[in-house]
Amino acid sequence: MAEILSLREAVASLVRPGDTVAMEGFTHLIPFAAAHEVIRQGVTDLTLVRMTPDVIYDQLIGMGAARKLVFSWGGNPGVGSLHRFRDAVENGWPRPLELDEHSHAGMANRYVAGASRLPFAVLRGYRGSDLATRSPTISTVRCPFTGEELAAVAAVNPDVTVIHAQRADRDGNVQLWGLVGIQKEAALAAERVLVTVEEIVDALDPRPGAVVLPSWSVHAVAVAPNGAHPSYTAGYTVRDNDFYQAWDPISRDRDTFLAWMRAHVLEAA
Amino acid sequence: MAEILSLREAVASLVRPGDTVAMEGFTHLIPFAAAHEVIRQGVTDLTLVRMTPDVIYDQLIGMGAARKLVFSWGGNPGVGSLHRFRDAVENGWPRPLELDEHSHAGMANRYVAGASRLPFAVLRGYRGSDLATRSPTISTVRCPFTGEELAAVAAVNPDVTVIHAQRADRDGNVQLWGLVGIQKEAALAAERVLVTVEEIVDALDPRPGAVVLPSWSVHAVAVAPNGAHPSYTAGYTVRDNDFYQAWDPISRDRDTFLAWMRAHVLEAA
Amino acid sequence: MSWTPDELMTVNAARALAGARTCFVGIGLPSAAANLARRTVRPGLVLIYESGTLGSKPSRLPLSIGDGELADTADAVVSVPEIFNYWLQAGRIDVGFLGAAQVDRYANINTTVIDRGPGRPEGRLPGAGGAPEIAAGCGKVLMVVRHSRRNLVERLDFVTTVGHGSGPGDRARLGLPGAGPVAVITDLGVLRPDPETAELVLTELHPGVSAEQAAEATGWKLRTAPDVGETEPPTAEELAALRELSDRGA
Amino acid sequence: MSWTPDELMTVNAARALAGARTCFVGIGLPSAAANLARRTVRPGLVLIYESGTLGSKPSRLPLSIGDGELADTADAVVSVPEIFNYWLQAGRIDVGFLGAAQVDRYANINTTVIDRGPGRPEGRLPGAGGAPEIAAGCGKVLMVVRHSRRNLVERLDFVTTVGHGSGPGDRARLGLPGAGPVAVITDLGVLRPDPETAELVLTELHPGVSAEQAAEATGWKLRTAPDVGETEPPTAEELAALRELSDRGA
Repeated sequence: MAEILSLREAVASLVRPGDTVAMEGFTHLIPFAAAHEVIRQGVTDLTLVRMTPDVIYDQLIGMGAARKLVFSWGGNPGVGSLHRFRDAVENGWPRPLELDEHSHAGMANRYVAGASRLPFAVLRGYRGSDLATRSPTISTVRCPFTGEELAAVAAVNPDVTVIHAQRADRDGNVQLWGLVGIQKEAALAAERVLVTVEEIVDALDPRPGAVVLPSWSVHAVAVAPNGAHPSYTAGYTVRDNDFYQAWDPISRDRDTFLAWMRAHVLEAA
Repeated sequence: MAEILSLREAVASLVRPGDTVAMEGFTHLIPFAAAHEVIRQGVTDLTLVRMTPDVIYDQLIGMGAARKLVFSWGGNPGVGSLHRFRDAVENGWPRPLELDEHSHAGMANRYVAGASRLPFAVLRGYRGSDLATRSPTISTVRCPFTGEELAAVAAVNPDVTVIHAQRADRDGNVQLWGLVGIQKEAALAAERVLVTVEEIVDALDPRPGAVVLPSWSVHAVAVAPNGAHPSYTAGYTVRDNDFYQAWDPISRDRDTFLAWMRAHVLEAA
Repeated sequence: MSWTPDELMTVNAARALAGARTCFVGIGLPSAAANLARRTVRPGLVLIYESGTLGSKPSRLPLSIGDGELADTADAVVSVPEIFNYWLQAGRIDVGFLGAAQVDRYANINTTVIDRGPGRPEGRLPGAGGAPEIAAGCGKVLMVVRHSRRNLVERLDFVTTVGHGSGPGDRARLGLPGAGPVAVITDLGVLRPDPETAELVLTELHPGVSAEQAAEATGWKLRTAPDVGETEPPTAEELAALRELSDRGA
Repeated sequence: MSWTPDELMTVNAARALAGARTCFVGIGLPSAAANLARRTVRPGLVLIYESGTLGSKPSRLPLSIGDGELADTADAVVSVPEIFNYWLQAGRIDVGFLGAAQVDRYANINTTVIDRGPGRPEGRLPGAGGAPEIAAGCGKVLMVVRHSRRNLVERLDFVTTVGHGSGPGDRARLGLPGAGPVAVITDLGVLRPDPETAELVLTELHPGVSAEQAAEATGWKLRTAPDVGETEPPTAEELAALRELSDRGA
């Protein structure tokens, strides 16, 4: 059953140094508040998993929290590069970053296998791509009925998955809607699940397009209003596109980045 | 794009002798009206696919429309046996019925593979069960990462899938809700898709738990009010549990069955 | 208050769910027991039906696993592939609760075909449904079966669903993650696998039923555990709850 | 009315969608073109975004593939695994529309790493995203790329996404079901694969642009098709629609 905790308690009890951590949300519902708490608590040596690393992982990587990144598209959507990600990969600053790189279809199916507790998933993918030559988690498998060779990807099973959702009830049942992305699969693939929510409500009245994660599939729920900012929470907040644009100059320079993180993350909350 | 047709036209244009036909609906939304139209049009030599054959296939089998059944549980839910199914299997009446038999998990994954246009799906299933020895569509596959051996099931790709749904709009977009079962996978696995609906509406306002099949993934939509009876359509009709109970004596005897079908199906509509 | 053996069987099956958080419910007797448990020993029990409902709270007994009320009262409704892949196969369910046509001494189940003897066609049963993967993937399995030589047999004509295979260690060899069947609850008492041999032995008898009666109604030479308990008769509350459920049933 | 080469590129890219029913839309230039097509040549075009939307009808250009309006205006929102497995992989999408960092003469794409020469670390690009499977599974592929030696290169440093591989027959050999790239639309004109060799050749030039200019801006020795067309300038309607879209963009 999910415990309802403060964000500080939830991160302290669920996210440990060296963990494999997935913070998911496909543009929508990205758990920024939780990531900032991870940074404040100084959790390090993380293997970060995420289809679209986005600004959230640029921040974690730039602060030195990660030793490895598992991903499929690492940019600032609609804006350009993730400069901290590039600096880590190209120059090893602030520390080298190991990569395991996939396509979106591959990553999505790795989560599906993880949520299903299968060791791998099958897809038509990677054919002719050099990606397969660089990743130990891409292989092939032969159909026992037709003989066709297909791509196989290894399951991903994070130690912790962190997601943001619209709301939970007092028992810890979680409800999210809008672009539901890979949230459910990422949560169900993990050993431990932390969900930040905009609010706790008495009852989760049904909503079109809503996904419900029952309390017994979640470990901690923490209230974090506007906890997806600069991403958004459909029905509560809108995407702060200006922030995404502003992140480009902030993140280009190491010192500007560090000063920003100090002012807005380390000394905040 | 879906064409909106009469049920008679839709069946005539999409369901052909010798086809592999899936009529799905897990207790809910079973397309009885369409099945009755198939019987009236005298389509035969069908390979019928369905997780839970139910009364709908008892009727098709008893009328001699099927040469083969692909399934995972063939009973009258909460009541007892499907007598026409048993008579066909045990005594070859009115014609012999070939079987390809799975578990629910296996059948569900066969549809998933079909909808994904993969030749097979992987699951943890059938271990130690004699089912694997009787079906050519159950095999094994080895994980290329861990070496573990898992069950593999062949994709199912019906020539036609028939489902019932709450409603469609005038463009042929289809909306269904409640127990959505295996409806989406069965539809997307097929070459041709026929959907019967309770009504055509101007706009599909969003509904909690609704699945939408866009018009361009459907071939024909036909209005069939109460078209799931004795099954039901959440929000429109309730399950006729009395009919399911009444089916037991009707279907026990060949002549009683034939008389009932003549009066209620062949000479109806 | 008087009660029938069937009523005590269902009450006793409900009691077996006292410690469970989540239960994957087969239709029929298991569904009656699981719904009774929610009204008696385990109000918070999460009922999961293979039709795709998580946390159903029906007010009456459903006739089928797809009655509308199962969906209307659920915490979440998911697709059939999802219920099997993400929830059952992933090992999230504590207890699988099954009925059965034929059960052998290692709690293996046949729901496929009956051998009627030479020259006669096989008798057809409904088939596997969800049982093979429910028995494989749940933390443990409870079964509820009427006690007769027809149901509890010396040898299965077909193994649809593996309980303990051919004895100790078989589940591990087959790679079945859950503990398998821990109790077969009948209208005469309860059989449980012997911890050493995995063979079902008589561990509990209903009031007024003798071990001989149970052995007589069992298709194999039924052994009796060293200390056979007597099933507590249904309490007035249990009986009232069960009868209210059944009256509201279809 | 005056217009920029970028505007004509986008207008021309939109025109290429005239016959399409469904389009899997990459973010950036492809999204601008696909949304413009819905306002000009193809009002009924079904836009599919990898964030899980089927039939998005945004009123302004989304900055990312996950902007709220894409979901709010969609016919259906599905999960990310579903969009890739049931819709893209299953071959239901007519056109995949991609941008690219590096493209070679066989319309293969690199969006992964840039070789900066000996002793220098590889330059990092965003990665594959949906492109490998979009290019594999859609009926055909359109690309929109700014015409420069940096983008249209002699040799890719890394093959992220296969276009026509190393020439004719390669897609079939690799088991890629779709027809692959049929046009690379640039701000100077359009390159299309030669029917015999599968090599991208110049087939269309913007008004006022010469074949020499296009060749100069191409990293390989660009061949010119026998009959090079001239791109129709944008109509007033096209330009108005594009500018309205862009003004409303983020």
